[in-house]
Amino acid sequence: MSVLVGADTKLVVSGITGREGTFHTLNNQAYGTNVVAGVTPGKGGQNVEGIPVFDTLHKAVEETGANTAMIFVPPRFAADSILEAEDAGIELIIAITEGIPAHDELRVYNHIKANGRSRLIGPNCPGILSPGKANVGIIPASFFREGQVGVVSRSGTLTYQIGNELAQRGFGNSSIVGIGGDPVPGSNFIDILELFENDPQTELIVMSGEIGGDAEEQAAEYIRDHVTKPVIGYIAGFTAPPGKQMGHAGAIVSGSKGTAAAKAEALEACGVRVGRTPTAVADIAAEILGA
Amino acid sequence: MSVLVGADTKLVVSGITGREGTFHTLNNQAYGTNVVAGVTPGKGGQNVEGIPVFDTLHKAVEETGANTAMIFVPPRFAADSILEAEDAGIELIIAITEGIPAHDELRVYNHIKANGRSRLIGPNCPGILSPGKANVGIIPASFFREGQVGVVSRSGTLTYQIGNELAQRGFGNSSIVGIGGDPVPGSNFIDILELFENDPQTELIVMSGEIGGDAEEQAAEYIRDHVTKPVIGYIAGFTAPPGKQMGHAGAIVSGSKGTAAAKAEALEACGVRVGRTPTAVADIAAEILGA
Amino acid sequence: MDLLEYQGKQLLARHGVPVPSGKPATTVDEAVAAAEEIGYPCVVKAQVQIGGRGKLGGIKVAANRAEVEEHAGNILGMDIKGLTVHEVWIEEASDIASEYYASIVFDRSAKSSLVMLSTKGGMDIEAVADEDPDAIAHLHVDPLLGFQDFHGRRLAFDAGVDADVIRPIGDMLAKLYETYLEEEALLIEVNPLIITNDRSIKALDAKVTLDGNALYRHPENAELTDPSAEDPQEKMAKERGLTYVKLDGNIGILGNGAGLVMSTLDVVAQAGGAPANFLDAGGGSKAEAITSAVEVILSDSKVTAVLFNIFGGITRCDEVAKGLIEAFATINPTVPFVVRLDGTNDVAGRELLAEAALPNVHTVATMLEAAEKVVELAG
Amino acid sequence: MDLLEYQGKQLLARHGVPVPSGKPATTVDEAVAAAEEIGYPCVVKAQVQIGGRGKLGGIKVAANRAEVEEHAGNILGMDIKGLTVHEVWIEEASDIASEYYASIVFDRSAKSSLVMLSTKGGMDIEAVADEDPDAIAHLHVDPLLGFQDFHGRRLAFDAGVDADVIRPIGDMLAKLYETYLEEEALLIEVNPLIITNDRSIKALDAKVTLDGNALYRHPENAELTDPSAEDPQEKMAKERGLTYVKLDGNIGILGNGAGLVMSTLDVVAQAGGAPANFLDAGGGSKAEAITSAVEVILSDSKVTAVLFNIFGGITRCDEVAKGLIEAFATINPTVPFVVRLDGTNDVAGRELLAEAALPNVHTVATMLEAAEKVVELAG
Repeated sequence: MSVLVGADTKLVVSGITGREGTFHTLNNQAYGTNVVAGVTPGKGGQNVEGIPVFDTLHKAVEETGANTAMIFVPPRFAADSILEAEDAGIELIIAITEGIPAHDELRVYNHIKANGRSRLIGPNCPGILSPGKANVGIIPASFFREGQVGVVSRSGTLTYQIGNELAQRGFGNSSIVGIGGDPVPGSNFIDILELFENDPQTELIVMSGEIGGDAEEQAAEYIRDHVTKPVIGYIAGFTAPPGKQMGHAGAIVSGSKGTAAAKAEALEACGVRVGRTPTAVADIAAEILGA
Repeated sequence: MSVLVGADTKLVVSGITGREGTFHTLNNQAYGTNVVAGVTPGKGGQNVEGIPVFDTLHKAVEETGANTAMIFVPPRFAADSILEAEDAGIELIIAITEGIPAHDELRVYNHIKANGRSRLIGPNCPGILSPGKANVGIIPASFFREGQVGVVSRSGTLTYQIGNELAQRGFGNSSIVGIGGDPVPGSNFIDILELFENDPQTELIVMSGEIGGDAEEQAAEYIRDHVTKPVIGYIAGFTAPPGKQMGHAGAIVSGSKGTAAAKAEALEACGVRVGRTPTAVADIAAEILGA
Repeated sequence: MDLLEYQGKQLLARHGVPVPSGKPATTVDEAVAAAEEIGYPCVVKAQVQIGGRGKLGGIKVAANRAEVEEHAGNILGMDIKGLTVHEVWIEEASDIASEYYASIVFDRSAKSSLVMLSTKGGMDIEAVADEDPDAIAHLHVDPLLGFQDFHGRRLAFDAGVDADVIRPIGDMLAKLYETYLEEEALLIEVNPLIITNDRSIKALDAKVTLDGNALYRHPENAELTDPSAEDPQEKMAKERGLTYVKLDGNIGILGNGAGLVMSTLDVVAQAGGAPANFLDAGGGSKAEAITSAVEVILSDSKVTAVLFNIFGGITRCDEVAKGLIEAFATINPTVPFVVRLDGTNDVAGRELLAEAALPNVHTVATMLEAAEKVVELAG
Repeated sequence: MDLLEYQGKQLLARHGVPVPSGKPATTVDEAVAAAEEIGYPCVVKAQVQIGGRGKLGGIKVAANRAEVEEHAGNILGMDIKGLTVHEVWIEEASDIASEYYASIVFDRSAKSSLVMLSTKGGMDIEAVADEDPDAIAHLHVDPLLGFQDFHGRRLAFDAGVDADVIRPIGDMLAKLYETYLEEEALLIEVNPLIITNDRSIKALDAKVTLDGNALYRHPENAELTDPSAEDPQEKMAKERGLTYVKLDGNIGILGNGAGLVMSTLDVVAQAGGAPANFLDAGGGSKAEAITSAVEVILSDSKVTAVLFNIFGGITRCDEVAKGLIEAFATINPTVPFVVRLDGTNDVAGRELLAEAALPNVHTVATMLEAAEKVVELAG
């Protein structure tokens, strides 16, 4: 097993004909992901290396039965593409696009939640990799192999770093889920922790957070109350100065709220061991799993 | 038993200090309805014959535990009052106000439905009477007594007419529910039929419709599939000329759709007996209940 | 409230929907002046709220001043399916490469708004719907989310519009939706929506229905009138805030509540009578409103008897009685009245009538009895 | 993007929020000209994005031309908590009967917008929140429904505003929300919101943060600048589209992805080093972006060593290597570089670097090793 993406994934890519869209779609396909369709308005009837392209997501779903959408369009079109995927009945929408306006995200989040039909991962996320099964997004899959550690992270490249540290110790992953660093992520730590808790393949969960917001604090309480599997935490941004925005819209600290130290404390208070470096995370994993 | 309003009703009246608001609130209270509060912005702290008035619905709920709201404000303020009641956590909102703009109704309906916290009856409805227990609205209660016939109707005065015809034959009512004649009623026939089906006091249901829309046609199929109790139908507007609007926003016929004849046929096709006059409805009731 | 073609197009234009330029005219001189300003060829279009005016000679192209004079002269005053043309719209002539159809409908049944698009415009869309339903692309828009770009794209691709107008059509649908929402319309129908030879798009005709309940928020729309559409009695009733619909019979009907009035019409018809009107005095009517309503009913000379059928809830029967007594004092009706009063303050109302002992006013106990009595008296 | 006080107030004014009239000035002469136009008394206000400027002499009332000259002369160029005042705002003086507080915050945690109102305005609202939390009325607005009249009423009654301004305050909150939504703000804070002696209300100060990601939809807002707020390196990086934050140390840091860069800062700090900056080259950086980023990092003269920490996903390691090679060709850096490349095309990237054999560039295998090496080299 794995979570969210796997053998049952039938992927449609919104923005398939863009340079990056094509590159990563073909990467995902080469990895073994079942890519059934792409969407680019006005390019319906064409194909990308044999993957049929449609004008609308509805048509793509109708013709191919796609159940998962990857959004790879520029920020100004991304909210519309996500809503289109939701309207077309897609169950899992993975939005890679970075830089979507915050009010667009707010509207999209609340609409999707009100309807309760789709799950959104991202935006501004690296996607989801279930090693050995499917890769949807931009995670460099060759660094990871199948195993028992589930990883959920707000940051893309940091996820690779942690996954890589684990790999060097010989641990593989059930799934690696990047939830994205934006102000209003479609799914939060808790949503993914719940999935890993219920996934038989996952024996250990690594949760990688960063400064800003209170998603880690909320997750800490959830872990204490609902997660029986061991969880290792990591928080980036101990050296971030208050009030400064560090790249991610998420990575901003105001006052004592949302600092790395406060988050690490909150996690530890709920029984989660926190590694201070990616390497330390792997050390703790080795201790728990006995490598 | 009865449906929607009864001994557990704790009523707050929005617009209690208006002329009609006061008149009908006191009527309802005199009938035995537990009127716990009124709301008129700026008149908080006053009272209407001992009923405390609050500035906001939230305050009224906080202080009195009101669970039912009656909306008696002018049309331009009514949508806002309904939304306020919903936001304040009121379970049952009964909107008497006539003349609310259709787009306001659309927005209100969809918002309430998306949240799933409150039930809205009306707008443009006479309210709900559960004889012997509680009266919320403008139904002249003295004409009705407790009994086994549940009545649901799109029209106010026509409801009284039918209830009165039944009363003259000696039948009382479990509840009389006016769902209103507006384009977007908060609750439809089906919602109320379901309640009557599950109400032990109700042995017979009278459903009074009118031309326009397809609520009666939808209800007919619902009755066929889900209602085991006998239902008598009535449709007003056999003599209405096509294309003319007859008062209610609901009462407009276009082409053959939504005509009284088409509705009566649809009901009969689903096993519902339809009386051609209010008197005929009472005749059929007498036949079924054996008066 | 239904708008005339040109009123609807001017409304659309305010929201950025491209429409041909034009001017309204109520006289031949105004028509000529408008045409001189617009240039030739131009089109003279009868402004009446009814379909098929083109086939009946209500739309004519004019190549010059003389033709405008001729066509405007013919069309103004023309009878089109029972409506008299009081106004024409003088419009620049448009060249047409394709005719599409677009509409937005307030869908009561779905509790949302239905947007439709078809490349089979310029004809009766109901015929298209019957014969080739797939030719009409349609979707519902969630009122809380509003019209999104993907809605426009999806409609355009599904309808199969020409590739070069996919985006402009989507933009136009977005503007139509904006108009629909901001002006609180219940219907916006553009048929035809044309593509010109230079590939621009325009709303060539428009049917717009506004929500009368929302007009207080749109004072400029509230002032729009259609001189051709209103019957004198209906106009009089509207001015008095009464809901009145004229019918063909001779029995005047007054009731409270649309449902009860409709039911009254039905019962009168079943008793063999022919109602002269639908008149809903409304909830909570005061005496003056009743007096005023009697005047409206009696202004129809065909009326030979009047039925009052009141079941008071918010309406109080004593007010109704007072209104009727006042009507006798001021307008002295000569036709018989049948009055049935039940509901709030009915005893007081019946007592007032009994005291007043109005000539030829018959009080009855039930609706059925009332219907039978009035049919008998109407003759 | 944070706006200066006067930029924020002008934005609010565009949406009908009443604000005192005023003019910005960057020189004493401009300030005097503005004051002459506005009249006396007027207020000279330092335009810097930091609280507490009043206590530090950044806000002065001027009764006449000479006082404007004096105050503007003192305030322009003044240092307020490390920020140099480049601009003042000359504003008509307002009389103040009451000072309230109003704000709208984009609440990430609640996934909706938080609206707050308090009668304890004019002071540090965080202190009010700590000492007397009930003094701040607040509620969340459902983004799909939007701000309703009842929200305004509820806030006004809950906050206990004076009875005569219940409705005006509600209207103002509605306008603030409109501004917040239409301008795509993340924060609008009005403190104080004043009631004048003649009972009108005004936004006397405003703190507005706009969403940088949405500026493409608001070109007029994108042009607003704050000359006082930007560090030269940060400005240079911004112009080049890089996310750069200046820090106090001597180790230049370049990475891809905010999380990885923050983690790199942490690991360098744990290894005993002091980072000079945060620089996220972003996803999918091409060689030119890397070259450009090296320039930005090295423009800070404190930098004695640079660490590249790349784990390529959408970023390709060969592009990073090419960018670094190009940087050596054009700007010839004199400080040592430590480079760690993993991820997409990492083998190709490492090969390119090996071939180039750049002077004093050290390739290492892991992040931890990289941190230790750069700390050692930075001295």
